[in-house]
Amino acid sequence: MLVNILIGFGVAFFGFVLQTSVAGVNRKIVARLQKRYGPKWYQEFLDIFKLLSKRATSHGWIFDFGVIMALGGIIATAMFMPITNNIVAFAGYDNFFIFVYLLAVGMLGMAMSASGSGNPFASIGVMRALTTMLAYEVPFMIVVLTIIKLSDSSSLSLIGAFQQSAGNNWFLIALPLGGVVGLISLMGMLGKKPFETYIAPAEIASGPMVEYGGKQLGMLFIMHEITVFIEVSLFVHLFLGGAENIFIFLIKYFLVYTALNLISNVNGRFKIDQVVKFYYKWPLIMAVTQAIIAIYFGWVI
Amino acid sequence: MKQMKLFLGPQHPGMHGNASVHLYVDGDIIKRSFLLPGMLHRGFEKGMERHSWVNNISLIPRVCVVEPDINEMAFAMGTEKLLGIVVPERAHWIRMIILELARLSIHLMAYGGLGGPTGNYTLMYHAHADRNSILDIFEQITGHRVYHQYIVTGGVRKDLPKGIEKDIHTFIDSLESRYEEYRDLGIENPSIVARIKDTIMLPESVVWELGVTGIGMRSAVGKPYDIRKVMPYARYDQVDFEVPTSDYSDARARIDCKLKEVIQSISIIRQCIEKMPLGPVRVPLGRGQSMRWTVPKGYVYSPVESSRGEFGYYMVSNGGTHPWRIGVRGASYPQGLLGIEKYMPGTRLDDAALWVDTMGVCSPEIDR
Amino acid sequence: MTNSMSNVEYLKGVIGQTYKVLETDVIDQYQVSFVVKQDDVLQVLVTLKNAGWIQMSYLSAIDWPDENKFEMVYILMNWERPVHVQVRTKIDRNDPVMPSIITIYPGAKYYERECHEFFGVKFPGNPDYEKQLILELWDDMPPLRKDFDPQAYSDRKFTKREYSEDYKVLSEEPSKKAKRETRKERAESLKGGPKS
Amino acid sequence: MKSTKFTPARKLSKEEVDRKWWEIGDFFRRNSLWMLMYCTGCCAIELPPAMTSAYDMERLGMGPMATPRQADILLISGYLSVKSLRRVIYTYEQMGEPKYVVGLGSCPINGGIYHDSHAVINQLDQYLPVDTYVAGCMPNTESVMNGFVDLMEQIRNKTAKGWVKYQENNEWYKKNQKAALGEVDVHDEFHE
Repeated sequence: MLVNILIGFGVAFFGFVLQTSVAGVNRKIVARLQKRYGPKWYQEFLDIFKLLSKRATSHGWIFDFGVIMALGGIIATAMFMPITNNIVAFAGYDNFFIFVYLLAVGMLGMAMSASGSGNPFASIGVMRALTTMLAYEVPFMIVVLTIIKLSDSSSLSLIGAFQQSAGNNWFLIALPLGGVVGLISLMGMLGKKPFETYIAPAEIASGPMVEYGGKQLGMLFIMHEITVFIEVSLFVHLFLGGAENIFIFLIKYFLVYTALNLISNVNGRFKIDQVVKFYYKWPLIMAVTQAIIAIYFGWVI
Repeated sequence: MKQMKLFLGPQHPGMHGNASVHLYVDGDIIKRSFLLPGMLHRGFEKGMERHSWVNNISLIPRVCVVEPDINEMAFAMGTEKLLGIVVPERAHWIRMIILELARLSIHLMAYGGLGGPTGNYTLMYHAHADRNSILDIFEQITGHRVYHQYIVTGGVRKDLPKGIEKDIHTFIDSLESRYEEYRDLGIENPSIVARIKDTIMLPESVVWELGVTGIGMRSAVGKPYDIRKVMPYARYDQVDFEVPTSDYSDARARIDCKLKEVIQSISIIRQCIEKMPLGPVRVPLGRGQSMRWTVPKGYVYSPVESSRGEFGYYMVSNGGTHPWRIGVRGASYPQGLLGIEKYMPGTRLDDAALWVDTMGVCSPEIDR
Repeated sequence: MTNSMSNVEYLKGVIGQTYKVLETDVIDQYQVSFVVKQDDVLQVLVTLKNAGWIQMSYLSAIDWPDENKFEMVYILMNWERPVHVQVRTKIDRNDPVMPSIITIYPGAKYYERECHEFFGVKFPGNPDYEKQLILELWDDMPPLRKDFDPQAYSDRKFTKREYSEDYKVLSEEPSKKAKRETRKERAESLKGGPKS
Repeated sequence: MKSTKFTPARKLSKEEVDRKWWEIGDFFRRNSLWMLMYCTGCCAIELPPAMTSAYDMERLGMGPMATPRQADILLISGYLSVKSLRRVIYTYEQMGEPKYVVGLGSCPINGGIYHDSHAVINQLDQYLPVDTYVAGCMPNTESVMNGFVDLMEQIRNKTAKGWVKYQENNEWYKKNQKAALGEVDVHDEFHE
């Protein structure tokens, strides 16, 4: 059991290092898109450690406690994340629904903390974040339930292994409509443009993060990196057939994140009502169509 | 319902320049709003009275930070009217090149500024990269990147450097070749169109009520009301150009007009380089020390077409070495103050920064 | 725009026939200035607006302390007949009151507010002309009046940087000094304009 | 005692440990300077070229930040009117320590071209502790970038102690602020 917990922390730490490096490399790639040279690839690490080295301002105990709760919740979520078929900290407990519920703990912690700061921009940002969550969860859930139905399992590593055993017939290809919905929902989860509405520096001054500085912001950054790791890994396991070994995982992870980042950087930002309308229109229709086609007609490529 | 008070600025990434918009919001809808100007006030009109006419040449470009050349042009034209100077032919053409390059620069900056409120930072980076090439050309011509002090009373400070035509041609060719790319990245981009289409309207009645000029007016009224056309200065009557108009003034139409003006400016620069005669570029303003240079009595209003509309200097001389009074008509004064008070309420909080941006509110010329 | 001189004639006809114009000045083909009496200003503006001068470009005041007057300036623009019109009038400097024109040109609201702030002219009819706009917690006379000295105000309020003696002017010989003095006097004498 | 590999390390005093940590922190801080997007004056127009592809300050790890809590550098870009100064002081006091102030242009140094204006303060370091000045009206982008590199060098040499000065001489700064501004706090009701 203790070994499992240690492996779990190892996974969370691996996720943090991986995502922070990938994000740093991505900053360089995006800089090239914008005709710039870009920062060092380890700039994200410098930023985070710099924030941790600064003095912090507190706005009451809810503010501080919420940050710790968010970080703790996210680390706890990451501990369950399988990396390859074999590297799983708690084998048999890597159920999809565990991630859904545990992710909410982190999000709630952040929402609580941001509201505790008392800044109106933070409350608006939290409200927008929760609304966005409500918007992308519905189509995403429908597609994931279809996958669970098809693969007769809700364990991530088993879903991954199922796709590998089916001759690498990934669900991104097998369920093309669902794959697109998954990608769009992933963009919403990661807060990429055009669904970046709850950060929106030009409208609400970076939304929930408006009052954070110093150590709290550093912790939020760590939390953000691990959250991104969880969400992108979810996508890799659900739609891209998991990974037999760690290199395949790294390649898939990097490609998914970079592709989304590049799409994000040539787009503008929707308004919050446009985000909700968008998700409840095409992705929802596509998800439902996909579910009907796949489950009732059994048409899977 | 309880209204919540929010501040858009002065320290806010959505606000260009140091001004503050106070918003009272109910949910997401703005119920009451007003601009709090004055953070950039530095007593310009008083300062100009305290400097002699010649010294003012170095002071005036600083009125409007982003577009200093129109200030120089308005001031030079005003003093020339008072003094009755005839400017040499070549100086007129050089002035037009400078003004149109400045217009390109500010339009690129404003178009890149669209990237801020809508979140497309790639657009901003590309536009600023091109603007920087214009600044380099300015540095070659005038020796300064931003405040040029190049258009002076009686002409321009010195002739164009040799071979600058080639640089200008290279730049405008490359800009023109990427025009479609800019459109695709900005106003043809579906995620941005969703933000700017059919919102932030500026109907014709509002235009006449507020006194909005420039692109805001032309895109609402649909007529080429451009000072360069209706009361041409320099040699604008000798070049061919169109004034882009529209009669449906949403945010997108305004930005569209702005982009079309870029093409017109490029064509004007080409014609200027082609038609520019040789000759002197400046008439000397009398002998002796420049501090003793006096300007005859008179009242004159000298308007020029800036990128945001009619920009004018009201100049009063009592015949001395110092101006008696200089008033600055900021082009964005009407929409910046009364427009925000009257017509921003009703839009959504998301659009507040976009409203300020697409209406072209420029705080330094409001505060002075 | 070929008939631009006729625009000026048209404008002269519109104003000159009905009102007593104290002084008309045609600056060029695109600009005319009229000096009218204070009581006529609102009527003149209404007439001009009906004649097509629907845009108010600028409103401000000029301080003439020697005559003890403020001169109000209204600049109007008609885009169909492109002529800028200056309408000027002189009002008393000790008790400067000028009726507001926001019923004619609503865009004048903030110009009037600014004018009150910088000159102290009162605009009855404008609901909040007395509020501060640009200055904040101002504690002196309105700053654009001629008898306000910003240098003195700045010296009084803001600390100046003191430089060490190394940066002193080296040419302190008496002959150069005297020359400088005379030059300065001459410049000062010209500053106020020719004495009438 | 002869020092060997196995000699236990000398126990560091608390100050020395603090200093070590501080040096490590300084390494991170100077390589990741976030500046506040507060354009107080006209020198802000040279910041976009510095930020974007021409000079790309992200190479140095610098970037614009949305709120004062997140930022490390307060850029005073150009002249400061009294109205701005009130907001700048308010902003500065919100920033998390360590924090640095960079004054761009001649106006924060001695008033520059607005030395006789009734609305512009003349000397910024009377009211806020300034770490680096960049002279010029307006300073070229090169000099702006150079100013930032200077600030990094100062952080390395532990001379960028403006925020410590502000804490220690707080009364002196407050007195100066009060003398120039009358009332330092910002009230929204000023204009309503």
